[in-house]
Amino acid sequence: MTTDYSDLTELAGTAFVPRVHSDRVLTKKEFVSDQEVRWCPGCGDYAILAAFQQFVPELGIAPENMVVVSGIGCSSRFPYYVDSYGMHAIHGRAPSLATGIATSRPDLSVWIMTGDGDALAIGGNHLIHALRRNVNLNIVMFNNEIYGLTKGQYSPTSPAGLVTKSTPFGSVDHPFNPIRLALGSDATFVARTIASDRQHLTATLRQAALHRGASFVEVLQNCVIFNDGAFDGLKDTTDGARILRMEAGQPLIAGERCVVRDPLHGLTVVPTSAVDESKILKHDPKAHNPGIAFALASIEGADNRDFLPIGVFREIVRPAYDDEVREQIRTYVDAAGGLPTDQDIASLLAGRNTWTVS
Amino acid sequence: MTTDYSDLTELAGTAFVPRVHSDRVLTKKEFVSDQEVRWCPGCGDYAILAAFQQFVPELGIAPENMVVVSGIGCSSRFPYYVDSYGMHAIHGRAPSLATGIATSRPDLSVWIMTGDGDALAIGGNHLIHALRRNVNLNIVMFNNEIYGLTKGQYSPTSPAGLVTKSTPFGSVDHPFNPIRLALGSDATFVARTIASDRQHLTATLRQAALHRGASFVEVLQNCVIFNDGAFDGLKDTTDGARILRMEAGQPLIAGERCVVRDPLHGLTVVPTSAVDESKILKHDPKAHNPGIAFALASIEGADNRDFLPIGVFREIVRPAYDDEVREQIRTYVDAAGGLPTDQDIASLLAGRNTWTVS
Amino acid sequence: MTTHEVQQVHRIAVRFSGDSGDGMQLTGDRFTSDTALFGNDLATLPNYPSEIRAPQGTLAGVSNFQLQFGDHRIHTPGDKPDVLVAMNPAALKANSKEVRPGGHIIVDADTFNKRALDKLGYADDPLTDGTLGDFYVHAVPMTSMTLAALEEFDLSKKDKERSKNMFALGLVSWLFSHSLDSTKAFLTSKFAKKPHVLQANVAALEAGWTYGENTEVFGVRYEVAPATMEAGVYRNITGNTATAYGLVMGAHRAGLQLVLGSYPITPATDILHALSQLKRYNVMTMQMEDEIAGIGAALGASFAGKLGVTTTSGPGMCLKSEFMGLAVMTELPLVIVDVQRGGPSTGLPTKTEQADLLQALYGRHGESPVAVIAAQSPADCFAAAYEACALAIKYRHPVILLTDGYLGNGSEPWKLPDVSTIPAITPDLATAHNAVDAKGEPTFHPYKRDPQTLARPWAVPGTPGLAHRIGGLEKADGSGVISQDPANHDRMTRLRVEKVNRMVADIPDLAVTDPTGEADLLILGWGSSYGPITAACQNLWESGVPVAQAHLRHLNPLPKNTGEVLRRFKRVVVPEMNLGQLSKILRAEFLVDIQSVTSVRGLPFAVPEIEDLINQHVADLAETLQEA
Amino acid sequence: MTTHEVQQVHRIAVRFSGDSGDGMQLTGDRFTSDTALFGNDLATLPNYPSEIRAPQGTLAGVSNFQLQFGDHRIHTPGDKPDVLVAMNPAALKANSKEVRPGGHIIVDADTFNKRALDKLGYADDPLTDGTLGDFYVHAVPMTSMTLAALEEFDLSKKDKERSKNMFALGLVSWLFSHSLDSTKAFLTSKFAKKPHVLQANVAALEAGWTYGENTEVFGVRYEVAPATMEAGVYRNITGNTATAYGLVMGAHRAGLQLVLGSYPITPATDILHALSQLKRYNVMTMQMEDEIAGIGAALGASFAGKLGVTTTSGPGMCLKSEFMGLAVMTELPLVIVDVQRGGPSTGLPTKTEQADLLQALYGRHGESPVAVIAAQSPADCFAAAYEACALAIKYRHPVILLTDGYLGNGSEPWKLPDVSTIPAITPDLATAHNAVDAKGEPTFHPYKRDPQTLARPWAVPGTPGLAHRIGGLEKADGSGVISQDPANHDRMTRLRVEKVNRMVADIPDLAVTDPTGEADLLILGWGSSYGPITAACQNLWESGVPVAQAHLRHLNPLPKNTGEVLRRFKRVVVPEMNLGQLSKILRAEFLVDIQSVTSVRGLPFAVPEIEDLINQHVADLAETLQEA
Ligand SMILES: Cc1ncc(C[n+]2csc(CCOP(=O)(O)OP(=O)(O)O)c2C)c(N)n1
Ligand SMILES: Cc1ncc(C[n+]2csc(CCOP(=O)(O)OP(=O)(O)O)c2C)c(N)n1
Ligand code: SF4
Ligand code: SF4
Ligand SMILES: [Mg+2]
Ligand SMILES: [Mg+2]
Repeated sequence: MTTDYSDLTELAGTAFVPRVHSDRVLTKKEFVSDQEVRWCPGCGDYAILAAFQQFVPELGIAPENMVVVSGIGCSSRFPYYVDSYGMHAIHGRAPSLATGIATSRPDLSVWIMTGDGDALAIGGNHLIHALRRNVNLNIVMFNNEIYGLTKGQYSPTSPAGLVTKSTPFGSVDHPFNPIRLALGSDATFVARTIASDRQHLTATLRQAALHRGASFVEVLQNCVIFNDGAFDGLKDTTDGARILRMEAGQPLIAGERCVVRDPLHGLTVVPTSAVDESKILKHDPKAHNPGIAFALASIEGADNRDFLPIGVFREIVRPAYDDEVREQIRTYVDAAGGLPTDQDIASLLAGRNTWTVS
Repeated sequence: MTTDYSDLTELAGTAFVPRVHSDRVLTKKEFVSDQEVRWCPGCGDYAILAAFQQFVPELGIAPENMVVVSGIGCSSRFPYYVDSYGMHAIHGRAPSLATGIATSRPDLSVWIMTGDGDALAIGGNHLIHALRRNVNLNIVMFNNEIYGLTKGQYSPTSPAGLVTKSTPFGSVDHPFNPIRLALGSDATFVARTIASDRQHLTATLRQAALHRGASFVEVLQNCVIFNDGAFDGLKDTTDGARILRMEAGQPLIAGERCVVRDPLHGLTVVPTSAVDESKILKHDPKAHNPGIAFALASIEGADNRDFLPIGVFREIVRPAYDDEVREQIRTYVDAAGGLPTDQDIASLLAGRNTWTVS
Repeated sequence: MTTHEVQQVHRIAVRFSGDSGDGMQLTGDRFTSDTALFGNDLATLPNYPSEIRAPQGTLAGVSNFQLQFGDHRIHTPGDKPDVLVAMNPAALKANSKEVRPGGHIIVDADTFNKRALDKLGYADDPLTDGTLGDFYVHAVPMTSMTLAALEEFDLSKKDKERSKNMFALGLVSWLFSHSLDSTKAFLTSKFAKKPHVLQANVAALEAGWTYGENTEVFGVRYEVAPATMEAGVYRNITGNTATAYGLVMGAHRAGLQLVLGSYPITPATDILHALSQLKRYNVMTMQMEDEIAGIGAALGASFAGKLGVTTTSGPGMCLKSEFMGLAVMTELPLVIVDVQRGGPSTGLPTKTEQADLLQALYGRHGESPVAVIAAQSPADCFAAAYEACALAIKYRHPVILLTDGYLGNGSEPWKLPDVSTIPAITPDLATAHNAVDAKGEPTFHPYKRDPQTLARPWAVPGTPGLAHRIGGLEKADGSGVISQDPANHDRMTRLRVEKVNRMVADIPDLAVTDPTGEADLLILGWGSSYGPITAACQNLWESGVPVAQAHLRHLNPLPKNTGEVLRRFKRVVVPEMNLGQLSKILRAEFLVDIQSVTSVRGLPFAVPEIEDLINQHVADLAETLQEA
Repeated sequence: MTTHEVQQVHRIAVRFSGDSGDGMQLTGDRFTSDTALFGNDLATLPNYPSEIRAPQGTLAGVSNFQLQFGDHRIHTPGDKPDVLVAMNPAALKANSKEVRPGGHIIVDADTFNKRALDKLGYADDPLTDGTLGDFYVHAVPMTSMTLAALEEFDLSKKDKERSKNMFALGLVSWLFSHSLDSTKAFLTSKFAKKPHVLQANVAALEAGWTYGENTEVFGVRYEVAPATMEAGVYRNITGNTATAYGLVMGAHRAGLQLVLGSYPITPATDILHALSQLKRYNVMTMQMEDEIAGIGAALGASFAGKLGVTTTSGPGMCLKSEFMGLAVMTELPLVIVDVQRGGPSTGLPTKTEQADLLQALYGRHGESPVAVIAAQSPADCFAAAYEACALAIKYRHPVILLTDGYLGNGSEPWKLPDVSTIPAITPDLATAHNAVDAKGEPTFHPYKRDPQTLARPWAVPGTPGLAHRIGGLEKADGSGVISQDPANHDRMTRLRVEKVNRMVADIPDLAVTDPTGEADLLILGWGSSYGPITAACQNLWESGVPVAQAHLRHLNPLPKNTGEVLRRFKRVVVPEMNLGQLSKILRAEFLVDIQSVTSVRGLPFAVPEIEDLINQHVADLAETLQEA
């Protein structure tokens, strides 16, 4: 999965974060805290942590210029394990904290580590607003389709019918598709990856980090205790690849199946052998209209994991909220010749109508 | 705008609501309360109230079987004016109340009247969850792209750049497109209409009422005081119709322009004269894949109102949450031979391990 | 087979401890059931870490289950256990200091390898370095004996090892002369579909029993005679289950559907779990997107004529506070259950505390009175929850039920009530006009109050002629139309408070127990401190210590004789698991110089702590009197 | 031209009243400016309906602006206005009962037509039916005179009519001998781009003035001499603007960027509006999606090393409560401004109340102490906001600033402070290691406290070597790692409280004013009741009534001499616009039998109300003493 970003944006996600001196070689170790990792043995969260700590040194920024923010959940314990600044906040509210951090501090690389419950149940509103505003944040959502920390209740991504402690007769909730929700929020970077595919996971996190604005990455993650095997269905079976790896500019083919346009439904899945290669849709995450990305997220088989697209659905350039907020301030501060002096404050306090008593 | 619903769903939105006796003729007056309407003269809310009160008698249900729930905002004063049961609740939370009402009482027609701030700012999370669950509710969102009641701050639908009391130098927030957000939440009925077009408004409300599950209707509504003329741009100008009226089965044409498929962007807008009529996309709100609806909501010109689609974007059948919740209970109650007796309760309390002290 | 002396004892506290994955909660539950079936009185407390499964063999991952059982009324799960079962060195390290000197420590010897000990920073093997000299240490190779017992089974080594908790249970059952029958029956039903696992567990269980029977490791077995308890049918019940059942009872008695809107949160989630099972009982549960939506759905259901209930813990109480204000304003029945945990913020989510009292009373903007009830023991949660429903329905008002992690997760035997004697609750839904309008036409006034209770009529959607609108804006008394009239607001503000105060008519006076009849000292508690306070008082009463005990169940309104009771004593001491919240209320209300004793450790008070406290105050009072 | 007697008076209260669309707020603002520029002391209060623009001519749509001005210190906007300007019959009906008997009522006679009167249920024309016999009624055909004055202008009739408020202003200006200059200057700048509108407004203004000058309608003109005020430069300021500026001042003095996270809500929104203007002052404002996100963004900014602030009113306080708990736990500076309004729930959103005090103190789960400060007058909001910033930064702790609708919207003259004398605030960000780890290596302990203040170090992201993680789980004192240790939790819980208590070192003692030197009665207030209480006391002191006054600015911690002050008096009376919230706190803390006097009408206390109260208590005390 390689993409050329040169044309995409002048500003990388970490554009204003100081780079370490060129002869300092950052290592994974510098991003590992002294806290013992406390997830269940076999939990998918370990792979995400490892991939993250492995790749971030590449960004060339010192750990102290990184902030990892989370809510509450197994996944949300992530900040403790990264030797950066971090905040393990309250349930669902990480995006609001992160908006405050990122908007007031362009010199930090800000990450939100969150779960399907944290991000989509209690935190759904903050998530969609952070995405529409396009705050310069990297949001990594560990989707295990369950509430792990509270010991196994269904989540907003659990499939209908799932038997959990709070749905002993099967859930009747239709789940969110996080990709569709993110697209519906006008997110500028939307991707899906899988914790068990280290390479794809790493590549996706890297792309997210490079994106300026809010990047949303759904990571399918197995909870061995309360929803074990949720993604086992994705493992290839005799009927061919179930995972569609989308790569920009490449035709959308997964094993025996591929994606073509369809007059009725927009897109459809057909046997690769049945169509001319030129008819196979080429993936374009930068398309102006997000309709095709949405159609891909909704493609036949995607919701029951018979045919699941992974990779970057959408990646477009739109001014980041925080850049614009700061720019407005900078304009007026600069115009006035710099930060206010006591004198300036005094004239603010005085306003336009004063009188003197002597 | 006529659509045949016979094939769409066996259950209408009001399926379990008692009908008035066939010789009782319901009138608008029965849905008008004794409270004086307190919106600013010229406010678009009047038109919505009038259209609503005019059309609901058609449903054949008595006012006492209707509940109108709202949050806070100018728009949210709506319940006071309808002589049904009503709750003018707290800001943003109407969907949660309505979920409790609709799920526990299939014999009521439940309406949420809300504003762009109420529904999309503070209430965003409840909205998207009500939509994904597909609770049998009618959600009518008055979109004036401003916070009216609090006297004019920008809202999550205000266009970027809007100068308001809280954005004296212009807003830097990218707004939600409510249709995309609703589609991203997997809503089963998504429509847009305009308060100033009484006929279209009425027809859309009617369709929403007939839909079983959550129906989401965005109504563009002018706030004469704080955002006057927000929709003036839609008025036809010399360059032809700016409003695309979508009707199921009909080609998507607005004046000189029409919608065709486009290999790069999914859909595109071209001069009607430049294409063969057969190439013009026909509207299909029931399409399995919501990609085209999403593309339509995102079509070139839609976000700057140069070419705004109105009508029903999507209307599909999916079991309603409340029906399924009740069904699970009914199944077990029926299997046990009816509601619990004292005896049944006693055996519940006893559980499986008791001992006797004598 | 060796013969063992059987020693009769009055009460015993046992603590099972192991890794989160060792199945200690299940082991404890099973042992509890056996004990209960045998007829002992008992109390239990699970205590687990906030991680789901912290790394194996670490202190952070230790999960405990303690129970105390006896031949008389038992009020707490015990402080210092007489027997500790430690499945690994971490469990030993975490708990050994708390064992009663002279008690038994049973460990799985197989887990005491160098690696495990190093991980915990043990320089020497604690089993042999003499540091456990105060205890009888039994190093039993549980893992290897379990594996040996299951040699024939076609299971992986890992799976076999998972049965070692049953070995431990078998051994402890033998030690206390318990039969294995009920556990076998339990396993049979639990693993009905996995006969392999069933057989392995039973084999391990028996191996543990046999080990006790055949070895000389224990010089003695213990027997605790059945307690003399009131005649009746009993079961063991946790506070959270009892709360769930109390709510079901309340709704059933009122003839209303119970509708729960909730969002999972420790330690309240088990109530949601329990109620989710009860479809057959017409219970509707909605797991909502957050706590706000949880109470919203519940209040919506109440508006629709159901009994709306929401359950949560501290952080959720914060989120629900705005909606509680709406419930106060709309005067609808609503029950809010707060299973308190250690705070502030996320705090100590799996620990207990009683620090949400002031929040329950005052945690909303404006003058927003809510009734507050607190349960005092696990089984008592049933009655408290039922009462919360009854008051909420009768007075059309939100009622907060406070329990806590200790009550919610703890258990005790419960004498089953005779359902037929539980009093009716009459929702008394409005069906007719109750006023005339300006034109003299009959009309409906949603805020026309009952003169006795001040409750407003509850007119449910679907009722012809009574359509009306309510909401969060101040309403005119009577007609219920929006009113900005200053005098009306003042009146309504006072009426809402007065309505809650009128509930005093339905609540009993505060009872004082003073067997010595000569106490100058009153020890007053509320909520879950009932257990340790009662145990301490009973111990001291036996030796004639002059102390009186009273316990508040109703925090708002307070029983009408509260002031009189407080003033009757020379000294009033209020121990609380917070920084003195009840004290503050009582001091403000009655200007009595309450002595506040506080402990905020995430743990219940220990009985000896309370005993010492009482002894000190009694001595001090005696001295003061002498001086005077 | 007629000559008019000019009468000197000491103070005057004027109320402008009209439809929401009549521009009464602007009229009042302008008249206030003139009055202030003239040198009178004054206080103002707008009072408008919660609808944006209720139907014309209805009682619900009436919008008021009242000001009182005088030649001496003015503490309230006045109770019974001496002059009422009523732009229509609804305004007359809503207000006439409150005018001081013998006062002037000026109405727009043109609006008193049958249709308008019918709508309000007037049987007869109140201008002529004798019901206004107690007043001097001036029926001025303002609409027609305005139209006449603008005859030449090329504007629609509707537009011309909109200038009638300027006619009214001109007339009232004449009545009080005010020059029109400043209003003309204001109009010139406001309508710089609309010369038409400017000229029309000026013409209407002058027409009103001329009407007064030329007619005999008023027998007399009034003059209120300038007040003797401390020398200095003054401006008029509302509480909300003063709050905004106080926050700016605090951040500026600390050398930190001010970052506001907020969500609009009446009556707090104006603070957001004011701060949004201040980009040039490096103020960052984020209007977030709700109140939760508002405080979240602010707390995030604080974590990032800025001064995070959030502003709201009651319902928003509910929503922010969970995040406040996180701020308490993470011990970060944060200022929370609550502009209180009538509650509970949506309540009376545009009215005032001081009923969020207990919520501010206790409205969170667990033991969650927060510092609480209350401003006492509109201009005082500046100092109070500044102080909130200073305490928050120094102690690394959330501070709640309580103001209310009366303060926020009301205004008074403010003597501009000498900015250079405002004390520095030193955020003292951590830059270096402060501890050694187990291996003896230097390390950073985020919870290692300053021994004096108990504040923890504030290490900001970007600082090398100090990277650390904080959050809502209980942390070990010092190292800040997650800790479930019971003793640590108890210790941290008490430390958080103690840290807030230590703020007492930075706050002045409670001052008592007792000019008679012989008062047995103390009247104690907090927050915005300062105005009416002070006015009442000053009136009574003039006639030698023995009453002492004290006013609490700091509600948590309380000044260290509070108990001593309370005990010094035979009787302490606390009037509050709630049901006795401060009384409750003081009673609990000091066991003093505070007399609570409460009023929950959405309105400030009236001065005579407080005077009566004092007189009664003084009389009662005298009697009791005599009897004794
Ligand atoms: C306000 C609040 N409500 C509820 C909780 C309880 N809670 C903690 S984590 C969680 C769900 C976690 O699910 P998810 O985000 O999917 O994380 P996972 O554990 O699965 O990684 C819940 C309900 C809480 N801590 N705070
Ligand atoms: C918890 C809470 N926060 C804020 C408010 C203030 N408030 C009331 S309505 C509103 C926005 C209304 O906007 P919208 O929903 O678009 O309604 P409109 O008035 O434009 O119809 C706000 C911010 C409130 N009442 N409650
Ligand atoms: S409960 Fe599930 S998600 Fe949580 S740590 Fe264990 S395996 Fe991972
Ligand atoms: S402020 Fe705007 S939205 Fe509100 S009533 Fe007036 S015109 Fe309508
Ligand atoms: Mg999860
Ligand atoms: Mg709006």
